[in-house]
Parts: sequence; structure tokens; C-alpha cells
Amino acid sequence: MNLLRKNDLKMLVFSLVLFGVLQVLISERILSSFWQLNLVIIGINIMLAASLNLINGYTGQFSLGHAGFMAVGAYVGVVLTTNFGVAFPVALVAGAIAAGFLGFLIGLPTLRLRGDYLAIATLGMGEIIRIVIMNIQYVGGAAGFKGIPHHTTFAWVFFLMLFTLFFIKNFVNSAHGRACLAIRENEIAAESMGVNTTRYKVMAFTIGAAFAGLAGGLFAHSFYLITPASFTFMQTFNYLIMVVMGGLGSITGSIAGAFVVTFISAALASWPEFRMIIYAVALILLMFYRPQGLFGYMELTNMGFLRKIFKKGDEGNA
Amino acid sequence: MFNSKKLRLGLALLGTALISSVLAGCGGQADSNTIKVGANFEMTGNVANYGSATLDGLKLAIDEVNDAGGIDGKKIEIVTADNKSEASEAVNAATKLISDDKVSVIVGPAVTANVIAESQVATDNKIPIIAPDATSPDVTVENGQVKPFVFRSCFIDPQQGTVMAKFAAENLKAKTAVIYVDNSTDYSKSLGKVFKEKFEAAGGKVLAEEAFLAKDQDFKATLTNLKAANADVIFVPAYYEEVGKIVKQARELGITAPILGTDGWDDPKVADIAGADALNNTYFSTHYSDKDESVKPFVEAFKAKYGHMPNVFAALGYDAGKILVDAIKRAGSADPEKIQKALEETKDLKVGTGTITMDKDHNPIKQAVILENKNGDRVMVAKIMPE
Amino acid sequence: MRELLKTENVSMVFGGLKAVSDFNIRLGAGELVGLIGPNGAGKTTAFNMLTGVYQPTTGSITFDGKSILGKKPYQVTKAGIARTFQNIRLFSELTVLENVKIAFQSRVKYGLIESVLRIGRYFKEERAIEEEARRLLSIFHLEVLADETAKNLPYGAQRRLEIARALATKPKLLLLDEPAAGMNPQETKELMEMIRWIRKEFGLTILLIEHDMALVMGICERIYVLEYGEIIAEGTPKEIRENPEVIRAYLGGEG
Amino acid sequence: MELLQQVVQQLINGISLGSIYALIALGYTMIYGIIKLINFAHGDIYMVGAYIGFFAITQGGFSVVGALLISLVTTGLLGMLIERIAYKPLRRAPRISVLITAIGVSFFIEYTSMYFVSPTPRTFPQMFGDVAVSFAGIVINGQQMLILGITAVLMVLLTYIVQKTKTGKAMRAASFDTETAELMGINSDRIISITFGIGSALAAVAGVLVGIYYNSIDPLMGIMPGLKAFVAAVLGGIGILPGAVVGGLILGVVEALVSGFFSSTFRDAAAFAILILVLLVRPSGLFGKNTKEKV
Repeated sequence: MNLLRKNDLKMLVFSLVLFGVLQVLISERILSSFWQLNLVIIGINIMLAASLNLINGYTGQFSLGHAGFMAVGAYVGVVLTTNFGVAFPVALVAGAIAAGFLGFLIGLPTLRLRGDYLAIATLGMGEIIRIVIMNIQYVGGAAGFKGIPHHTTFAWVFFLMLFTLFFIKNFVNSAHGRACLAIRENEIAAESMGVNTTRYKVMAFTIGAAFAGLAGGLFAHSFYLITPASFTFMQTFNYLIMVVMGGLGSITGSIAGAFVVTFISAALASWPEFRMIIYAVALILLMFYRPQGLFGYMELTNMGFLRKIFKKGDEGNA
Repeated sequence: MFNSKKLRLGLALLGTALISSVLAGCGGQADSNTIKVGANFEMTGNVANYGSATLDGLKLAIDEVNDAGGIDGKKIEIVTADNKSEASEAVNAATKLISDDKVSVIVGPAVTANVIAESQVATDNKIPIIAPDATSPDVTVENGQVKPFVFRSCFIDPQQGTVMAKFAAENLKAKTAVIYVDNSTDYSKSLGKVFKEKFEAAGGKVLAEEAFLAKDQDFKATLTNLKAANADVIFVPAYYEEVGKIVKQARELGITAPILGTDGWDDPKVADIAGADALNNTYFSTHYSDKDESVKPFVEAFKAKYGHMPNVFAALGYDAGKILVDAIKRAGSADPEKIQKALEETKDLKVGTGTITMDKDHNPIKQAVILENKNGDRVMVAKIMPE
Repeated sequence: MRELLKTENVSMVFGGLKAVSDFNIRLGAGELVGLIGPNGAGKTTAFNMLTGVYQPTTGSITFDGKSILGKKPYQVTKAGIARTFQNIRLFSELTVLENVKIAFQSRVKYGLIESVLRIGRYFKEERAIEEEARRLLSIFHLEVLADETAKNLPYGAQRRLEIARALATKPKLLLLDEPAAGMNPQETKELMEMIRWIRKEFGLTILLIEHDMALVMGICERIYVLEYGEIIAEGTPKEIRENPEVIRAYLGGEG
Repeated sequence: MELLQQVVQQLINGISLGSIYALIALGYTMIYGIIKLINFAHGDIYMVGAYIGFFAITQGGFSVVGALLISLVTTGLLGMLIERIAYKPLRRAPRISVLITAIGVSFFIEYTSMYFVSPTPRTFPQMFGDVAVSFAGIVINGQQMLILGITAVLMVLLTYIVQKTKTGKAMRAASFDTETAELMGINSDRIISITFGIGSALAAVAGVLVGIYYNSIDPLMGIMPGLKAFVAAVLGGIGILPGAVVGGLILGVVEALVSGFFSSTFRDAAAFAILILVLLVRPSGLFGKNTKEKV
């Protein structure tokens, strides 16, 4: 059995153990429901940060439309579960597919653009999605969609988060993933090496959007009511900060970034005025002293001091 | 460059850090000699001004009780949480107040959407909440059933909408009307619906319905259309920020018809934004008139504490505080379910803006007043008890 | 000798400026041809047209019997033309091994689902790519640097990696854009050896842009000379050295 | 009021709104032209300008012109300060980190102002309210005339500075290529700082004018107009001054027409739709030339 596959299994076992520990904490009420809710939100934010990282970090396409995809996944999901009584997992998948399809539609035309222009165009797309939703009275328009059944549990979030991380990790480690990395590094050289850059940029966009939609579905079903106001581009900045703080092009970075940013905003909840000021200053200092983020391109296990510990069980694997 | 080790260690780091910090996070058992009251308000975000004004009113009511020795020796402690003017954050804040701070009752939020989002968490945990400013009917009642733990300290839109529709048809003898609502709030949309229903029932005709969005600056384009319809009255059920601009720009465009509004108009800033003369020939329904003798003590107390006149949000926050204190006294304990029962039995209670009795739908039976803006002053034109 | 590449009155106009005009060249399979000319003569523009980066304003390009007009660069690469760049364009943050692995990307058969669920052909094909890439690196003495990130490589090694990477796409025609730029005479000699060797080893046709006359005269069988976007001379190194037009273009004499 | 009257009235509303977008867009175009940065904080500088104008008029008792000058100077200096502290050290940094810094600066300005001046909106005192000119049922009020007048004056002044003065020539040179400009003896840091100063000053004027026209300001008022001004700058051709003005006016008119004849709830969507259309069809904008990336 190939070493790579053995590692995946070890990973899976470890995650199950972690899940067991957290689930016990929750069911035994050791964790207050406020921190339970925050656990769910951290899980959802990790999915959003990792999927945004696939587009911005791994493929180097600077997208600011993530909240728009999340909104599509959320609204499609709640309409199916609340109005049509569709089963929760089916609604989540439908939401993800709808968001992915929109990612495809938006990806095709805009991916000819570069850097700043792509950022502003995707930001505009995200806002258009939000404004269109705000004008659809069927989903409650700006006043929001009420009566959403509370389907999201910690278990759903944890396993879908795990699925997202595995999907993206395996994708990045495959030839298709390498094509995206090549595009990030040098698009012209990638094209001259036989990489159909448009196809892979749109693929990254579609996958990223689909996972954002999935996270949107989970987000919507943890609150009784959702309004378009929770899907503005300011929300996308939140996920961007998680990715950049964690490190563009590092999955561990996105996990850490999502954890740190969510934790800070939960902890500072009682000083509303200072929360954003501290946030802003942290961002600027981060860009000065650590622009590549906490993990840069590194994954946790490639760090020097950890390499020795893992060297023995890990030679064959690059 | 990548291998699957990283995920295992990433999650290990995440798990351990999570467990340790979270265990530290819960605490704050209710110590015996204070009664903890949660205040879940919009402190940041785009409706921060409504949230903070309501909180000022609530604090005034609570300070009054605490200065007078609290309730049989126990002081009331307000624990505030910011819901950032957003529904999911309102749920987050409510959960924190209930599970971490162990409050017995929650006052707020101000805006309807946030109250509805919070009501689910409150009902699950059997913690009563009082919504000071949300006037939309489905805050307390959902498809026919009253929400047991959700109460309100202001009247509801149907009452306000009916009063204004009758006033337009009977007092102003208006035959035609146009309605201009704020598409981003339940409050405005449901008032528009009720007004249209009652105005047409009274024989009137609604010529046009237009909408704008909160935070809009320029209303000239749509107002030019409304001017073309030249109806007898224009009904604009919205908050003072947008209302001020709409009235000013309407008068600038030469629209002279009377403009009618609801309690969202009740703020001194409307006059600053629109200008006194633009406000002539406009009427609005609200909870009280600060000229009314019975309301004088509240207005004086507020001015003494904050140095400026209260607006309608502050008054309603104060009323919510009064209702809460009375209920805790009658319940004789900080137990949420006893307080809930006491709130249901509130009868002929003297509050800042009048007297209140809680009806079966947890909505207060209160009088509504209609004020007219005349040369910078606000004259009470009518005081109507709900029929 | 089978004709591999033919361009007929190809020209490229940038907003009124004729960068390249009636560019006609022929390359037989296995030939090693030079393309020389003063700076700004349009050499790199010609390369960009051959590889689909620019679409020529007029004329046709036939490669291996088929027209490649209108083809995107990645389709041209699949058709069998590989290139290096004047200023090295490596994937700097990726390792040397991964730089080469990118070339196999277009021939990978396992799909997205197989790569994500790690089933089916994923492991077999990945292992094949790994071996092939390492073999190529050893040919270019880069095997020991396999796990080094490309940006940390010395200049000479970066040049060799760029050529190795181009060869990984299994081309029929290799376009080298000033491979000897910035090299000292000793490195240039080694480069000449390597070019001769890979031509024989991989059965390649090579078109070479170069300013270093020692290199060009040393290994090219035929040379085209380009000036102001036009071909002013064509022939063996000896004929070119004595051609008055070329001397005028280079030395600027009255000629 | 037949259709023609309505259309003309909408055009007037649109042009006044458009002039404000143009003033902000000029700042965007100049700053982007020189250091290729979408300055997310530019919208917030516009807000700070509005507040400085507000305090100058209410507390300082200055006239409108006085307030405009004070706001223009102070905000201009603020713009230069921001560039000096936040952007200069990142001159060589990758584009994404400069962009994130701009987002950070934008949050910082918004929430520090909210802390000092409280979230509640402030109301500008009534000005030029009564003055109005109306013919055939179409109304142009005093504030609109003030806006059009001041915008025109500033355009002339700016064109003079950029075209005729030495600093202007240096700014144009730096916007083509900062490195080469430095070789020609231009101190690019000084020029970049001046550009930020002028751009911020223009945004400040726009802020004060909006305060007078809509007469209520709040700490978060800069976000949407900032974005819309960038749309205008891109529409006109980024880096081209007349382009920003024309782009701003077009955007203002389109918004007025969309709100007037369709529904104002789609007004912001229309602005973004224009942006995306322009980026796809003609990324260089109306006046820009198409530049191919050199291989």
C-alpha cells in the first residue's frame, strides 16, 4: 500500500479521535452553547478560508466574490429545506452545485483579467448577487428569510470541513493541482508547458465557489433567519484576512487563520468599538512584518524542527 | 512539497488550543446578590444609532431602580453584547448572554430581523426577551401561535398603520395616496401593507408604490416619479435618517402634498436634516408626545443624565426597563420562568410614555398619538386608544 | 529531409509598426538552425508567433504538415513545439522536480475525481511521472537539487532546468531564446556540448536565437539573419560570415 | 409633467451626483496611475473630509468656502501621512499585501472616526437651500449649482497643475514609469506623496459638497461612493484624468436614470454591472490604450 495512502488513513484516525473529544465536550455541556456555536462558526470559516485559498492562494487569482457564492449556497439550501421540505444533505449539495455553477459562469469571462481588475470585478459580481437576492421578495428580500430549521450540528460541520480539506489537499497534490500552482507562479510559462490555463483557472474558481456554497448552506441552517446583509464584500474581506494571515498557499495556514480571526472577534465581542481598530492595526502590522502570513507556503509538517520528528516515517513521500 | 502529515498536526494544534481556551471561557456563575439582565443591541454596523439610543433609555430605567435600593436589596446588573446590526451575530450575542453570562432576561435587539433571529435561541433556553422597538407583528406571533418567551414594549404596525390610514382618509379627506417604503426593513414593508389595506377599505386609492434602501442618499429620481402621480398624501413609514432627506428633497422638487409617517420619524434629527419649513404639513404617529404632562418626568430625567432630548428609541428602551423591573418585583426572584409569567400578567402599569397592559399576544395595549410638525414644533393632533 | 516547419510571408503589425514582415523560413526534421540579428530585429516576436503567444497579422505557419494558426500556446506545445524564454521563467516557489512535473500535466489521464479520492490510475501515473521526471533531471545533472526550490538555484542550473522542463513536454521542435545569455565562455562551451547531445539523444529539430557568434557559428548548420523584421540573409555559417548585407547590418559599415 | 421634463430632471440629478463621483475618481486615477494601487481607504478619506468640513462650519463658524479650504488642506496632509506610514514601506512588496494594507487602513479610519465622532449621523446645517432656479417645471437647486461650479473650477485648476507645472510633468512621467522617472532626476517619493495629497484634497472637497447636498454624514458613508468612484475611474480609463471625470458623470447619470425609470434598489447593481462590462469589453476604458503584456 503506497505510503501516501497510509498517511491519509493515519490522518483520518486522528481526526476521528479529535472529533470524539470535542463531541464529548459538547454533549456533556462542558462547552457552553456560546462556544459550541463558535466551534460551528470556526468550522464553517475554515471551509471558506480553505476554498478561498484554493482560488487566491494556490491558483494566484485574486477573487473578492466569495461572499456571493456563500449567499447562493445559503439561499438555495434554505429554500429547499424550508419551502420544499427537502432533506438537509440534498439541500446542501444542491446549494454547493448552484454556487459552483455560478463560479463557473463568473469565472469564464472574468479570468482573462489580472490582479486588481479581477479583484474589483469579482467584488462587483458578489455585490450584484447580494443585490439581486435583496430584490427577490420570494426569499424575503432585504428583511431576510425566516423560519429556517436548525439542521446544522457540530458533526455535520466537522465532517464536511474534513471533506473540504481532504478534497483541496488531494487536488493540490495531483497533476491538476500542480497546473494551478504553475499558473500562480508564471502563467505564460505554464501555458507554454501545455497547461490550458483558462480551463484550470475556471476549475479552481468553480471548486472554490462550490465549497463556499456548501459552507453557506451550513451557515444558513445554524441560524433561524438569514439576511443578504450577512453576505456583503466586507464579509469576503474577513475570509481574505484569514487566508492571508494564515499564509497564501498553505492549508494549515488557512486552518490557523480561520481559528485566530474567529477567536479574536468572539473574544473582543464585549468591546465593540475597539474590535475593528485592533483588527485593522493587526492587519497592517501583519503586512509589514509577515506578508507571507504565519505559514507562508509552508505546511506545518515541513517546518524545520518538525521535520526531524517525522523524518523516519515519511521518507518516500514528497 | 505537500504531504498529509501537515493536516494531522494542524488539527492537533487546533484541537488542543480549542479545548484549553474554551474551558477557560465558561464561568460567571450567577452570584446571589445581583440579578443579571442581558442587553443585546446594535452597537456597531449600519443601525448602531438605533441600538445605542435604546440602550441609553434602558440604562436610565435600571439606574433609577438601583439608586432606589434595587429589588428587595438585589441590584440589577446589565450585561451588554454587540450584535453588529446583523442577524447571525444577534444569535451569537444572545447565546453568549444566556450560556456564558447566565442572564435571567434579555432586552433587545432594536431591529425586527435581529429580534426574530434571537427569539429562537431564547425560546429554546426558556429565557424571556423584551423587544423595545420592533413593531412588526411576527416578532411575537408566528403563524397564529404566540411565542411564549417573546414580549414587546411598543405597539405593533397594524395599530399604527390603521391609525394613519384612518387619519389620512377622515381627517385629511385624502382620496388618493402613494406609498414609499424602505425595502430593507420588515418594519417599513409591513406598515406599507397595512396602510394600503386600511386606506383602500376607507374608500381611498393607492396610485403608486415605490421603494428605497436604507443608507440611500439621493431620492430625487424616485420622488420625481411620485410628483408626477400628484396624490393627495404620501405615506413614508421609515426611520428618521432617510425620512429627513426624503422630506427635504421632496419639498425641493416642489411636492407640497402632506407627507405622513410613523414612529420612525420621532427624532429631533429629522428637523435638523429636513429643515423646519420643509417639515410643515407632515404628520406622524408615535408612542408619546414629549409635551404630554405624564411624560415630563421621563424627559427631564433623560435630559439630566444624557444632556440631550430622548428620541423614540430611548423612550421605548426606558419603557422596556420599567416593564422588566415591575415583572421581576412581582416574580420575586431572578428565575426566568417566573419572570416570564409575571410579564404575561402585566396590567395597567405606569411607564415612561403612558400606561400598559400586556395582551394575550404579548403586545402591550398602549395609546398611539399623532403629531404634526408645525414651524419647528411638534403639536399633538390626536391620541387614540386601540379599539 | 522531411520538412517540419514552414512559414509563408508571416508578418506582425503592432499598431502601425511592422515588427516582423514577410518572414519565410523552412526547417527540416533534425536540423539545427540559428536565427540572429541586432537587438529589436523581431527575433523574439517571431518566436512568439511560432508558439501562438501572438497571432500573426498575415501569413501562415505549417508545422508537421498541419497549420498552427489560431492555436493557443498550450495547443502549440501539445502539437510538439517547446520553448525557453529570453528572461528565465521558472516556477520559482516550486521545487526543481515539480517544475519538470508540470510538463507531464497535459498527458495525465486520471481525472479530477480520481486525484481527489486517490483511487484508480492516480498512484500508477504519479509514480510514472516521478520516475520520468527524475530521469530527465539526472540527464541535466539536476538530480541532486530535485527538492530545492527553483529560485535558489545558481544561474547556470536555472538555464539547464528551463531546457530540461521544455524537453519534458516531448517536443519535436525546440525553440531556444538566447540560452547562452549571461554565460562565461566555459559555460557556453558546455552548453554547446549539451545542445549537440540533446539534439542527437532526443532526435530534435532546434531553432536557436543567440547573440554569441562563437556558439551560433559553432553548432548551427544554417542561419537566418533578421533586421528590422525582415530576413536579409540565409545560408551556412561560412556564407553568412562573408555576406556583405550581414556585415553591414552588424558592423554598420557603408557595405 | 411629460416624459421629457422627467428625463431632464433626472439628468440634472445625475450630473450633480456624477460630479461628486468624478472628484473622488480623480484621486483614485491619480493614485492608481502612479503606484498601481486600488486605495480602498480613498472612500474613507472622503468621509474624513466631510467631517472636517462639518466641524469647521458648526464649531469653527467658517463659511462654506472657508470650510472647503480647511478640509482640503487637512485631508490632503492626512492623505500624505497615510501614504508615508502605510504605503511607502511597502513600495517593493507584492501587490496583494499592499492591497490588504489598504483594506486595513480603510477599516482603521472608519472605526477610529466612529470611536471619536460616534456612529450617529451628523446633520450639516442648511445651506443654499432656498436658492433655486426652475424653468418649465425643472428644478436646479443652489447646492447642485455649487457642486457643478466647484467641480468645474477644480478641473481647470488640476489640468493646469498637471499640464503646465514642473510638478505636473514629473507626475505624468512617474505615472508612465517610476524607475525611469527616477533616472531623470525626479524624486518619485516626493511626487507620489504630492499625488496622494492632491487626490485626498479632491476627495475632501467631494466630502464637504456631499455634506451640504445630502446634509447628513456618518462614519461609514465612504465605502460605497469609494467603490463607485473606482468604477468611474476604470470606466474612463484608469490613470487618465479626463477619463475619471467623464466616467464619474456617466455613472451619476446612469444611476439617476436607473433609479428614476427602473427601481432605485438596483442602483448599486447597475454601477457594478457597468464595471464588469467595461473590464470585459474594453479593460483600458474609454480613453485608455490597450497595452499587451510583453513576453
